[in-house]
Amino acid sequence: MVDKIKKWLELFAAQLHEKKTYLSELDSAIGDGDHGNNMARGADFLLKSLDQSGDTSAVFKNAAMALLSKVGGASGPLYGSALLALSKKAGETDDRSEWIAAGAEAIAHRGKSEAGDKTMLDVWLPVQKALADGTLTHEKIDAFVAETKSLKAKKGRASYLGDRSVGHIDPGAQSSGYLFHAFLEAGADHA
Amino acid sequence: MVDKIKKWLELFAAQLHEKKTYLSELDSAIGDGDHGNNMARGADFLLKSLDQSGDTSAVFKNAAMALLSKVGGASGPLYGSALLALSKKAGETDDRSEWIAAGAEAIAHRGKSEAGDKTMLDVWLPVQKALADGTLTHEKIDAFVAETKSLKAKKGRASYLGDRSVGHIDPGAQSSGYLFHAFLEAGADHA
Amino acid sequence: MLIMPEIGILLVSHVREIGDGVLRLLKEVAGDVTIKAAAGTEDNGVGTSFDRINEAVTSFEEPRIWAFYDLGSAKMNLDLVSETTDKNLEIQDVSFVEGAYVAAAMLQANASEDSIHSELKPLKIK
Amino acid sequence: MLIMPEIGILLVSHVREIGDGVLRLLKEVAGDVTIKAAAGTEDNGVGTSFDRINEAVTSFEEPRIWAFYDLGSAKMNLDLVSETTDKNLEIQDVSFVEGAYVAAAMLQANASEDSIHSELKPLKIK
Ligand SMILES: Nc1ncnc2c1ncn2[C@@H]1O[C@H](COP(=O)(O)OP(=O)(O)O)[C@@H](O)[C@H]1O
Ligand SMILES: Nc1ncnc2c1ncn2[C@@H]1O[C@H](COP(=O)(O)OP(=O)(O)O)[C@@H](O)[C@H]1O
Ligand SMILES: [Mg+2]
Ligand SMILES: [Mg+2]
Ligand SMILES: [Mg+2]
Ligand SMILES: [Mg+2]
Repeated sequence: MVDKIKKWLELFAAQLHEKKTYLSELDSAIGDGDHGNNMARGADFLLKSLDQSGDTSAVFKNAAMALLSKVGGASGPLYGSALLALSKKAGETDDRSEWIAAGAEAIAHRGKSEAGDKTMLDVWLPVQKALADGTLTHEKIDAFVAETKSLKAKKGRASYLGDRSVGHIDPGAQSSGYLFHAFLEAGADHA
Repeated sequence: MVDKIKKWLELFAAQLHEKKTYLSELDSAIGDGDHGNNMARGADFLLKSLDQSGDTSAVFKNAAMALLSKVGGASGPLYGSALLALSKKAGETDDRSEWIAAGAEAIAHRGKSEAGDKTMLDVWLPVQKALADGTLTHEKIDAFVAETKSLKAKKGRASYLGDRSVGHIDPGAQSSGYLFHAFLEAGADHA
Repeated sequence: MLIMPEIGILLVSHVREIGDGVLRLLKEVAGDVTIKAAAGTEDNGVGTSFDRINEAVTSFEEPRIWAFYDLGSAKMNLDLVSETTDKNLEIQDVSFVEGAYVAAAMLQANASEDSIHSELKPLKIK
Repeated sequence: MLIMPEIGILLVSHVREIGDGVLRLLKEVAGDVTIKAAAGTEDNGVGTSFDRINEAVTSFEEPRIWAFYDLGSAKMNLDLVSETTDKNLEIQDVSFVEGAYVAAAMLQANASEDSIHSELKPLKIK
């Protein structure tokens, strides 16, 4: 199992690297323009420090600490908290929808955010639901990301833009989209 | 007349220089410890830029701009505003108590302060009154300064000290004491 | 796309580094807003300088300037400048970093003045 | 004369210069209070660093730390640190510069905690 998890995180990191410029462009429109750089910095360190002990919880924990240490932006503690929650949950169950539920809950707790606030949570929550239903696909992930366009930001830097945040994809939702594409691609969505 | 005014400001500046350390010590007890340095810096520039046109209003105005430019602390805009008011008043009347009243009013306006707040105003106001009564003496000036000891600070940095500000002389009251000693010494208290 | 904002932002602080740092923070979200700092005394000590503030105010091309400041004595210098300048200097009595950040982000987004003021209102602490 | 305060102050900002500058401002009125800054990312970019904050927290000798921060994402890192550290980290949701200044000045003056909190209360904007 742990190999799929490592594969997942490696694919995610590679994608963050490839889409660095695009993610920062999304953040320029409704934030401070650093989300791509933030995540790419975290991804580098995540790859370098990937746990090799063979323990899934340890892999998540190391990845969490890497993002926490290097990301710099709000997404650092948010992804960090989510991955810490996954690390804990992976020690209790193999049910992937429970893992993702724990991650989403950690994000909501850390960010004091909820569904519809136009954040990464608006990808995590519907992904979790689809996963529980056994209906998660790449197309659905893209749709969840795209749907953040129509939302008005209520949390994070974009919230000061009010109505002007509408019409733009949330950068953290987009990077979370990459996370879940990698999840499917690595086959990490089942034990 | 203008010679007495210049003498006044020169004596004041000399005194600020001599008492620089003491003024900063007073400010260390209930503020940030820079009042002596602030005023000495202003005094240097005041001496250097003393107006030589022979016009009393111009002398005050130049002195005001010198203190405004160089003092740095709250006392800069406060003394600056007071001297600007004196500059204006000197163009209208020779009555010294009216001059000092205008100066006190400018300080109160600039600092949004009033009698009893434990500031320089607690020297300016009683000096003005004594001057109007024709009873101003060096001893009285010292007494006004000393009386700020018993007050609790309500304005400026010292205000955060609450009761702990009691028992200390206010540094701006002390420097204003020097101003008025110089005023008497230069014979600037009468036309 | 972005209409040149007619409002510039002035940051008045007692410490040079604070002014420079807040400017850097705001520039990340407000690249098109004119933002200037007047911070510290002329010899870079802790304090504010009427001259520095006055020069900064004069140098704006925008007809209106929103000024943010850290501590009370900075406000006294600002008041004095506003009494002597031709510029439309609007002193904002809101929390320094947070208030300036909100104003910069919203000016960049061409938000209406009303909506900016209503975001700033809960930050009024002075 | 001054009793060693049992409370230290931590300044968490997105920008290195802001942290350093506020530290300088506070030190003028609170020479005996332990004040530390954890500001900017590890490569001195704009952001906050969990590691930097965590290291700063660990390095305090005081049993209690009052933390002040500029923007919301700094708070998230602080929350995370406070959940993992042994230290008593008390996050102050007040305006950054103004709140930290008041706290520092009053801690230096050995003011009672109650009186400090009542001065901080009107500065609560977060
Ligand atoms: N309070 C919050 N709750 C959930 N997600 C948030 C919150 N604040 C920000 N985010 C997410 O973080 C993303 C921005 O990350 P990033 O640009 O790296 O951080 P920063 O805004 O500090 O520069 C947003 O697009 C959003 O998805
Ligand atoms: N609001 C105010 N109204 C009147 N006087 C004030 C006010 N604030 C400060 N002062 C005076 O200024 C003096 C402090 O000056 P100084 O130390 O040079 O400035 P700062 O406090 O900015 O370091 C105080 O002792 C007090 O007399
Ligand atoms: Mg960002
Ligand atoms: Mg950022
Ligand atoms: Mg002082
Ligand atoms: Mg000072």
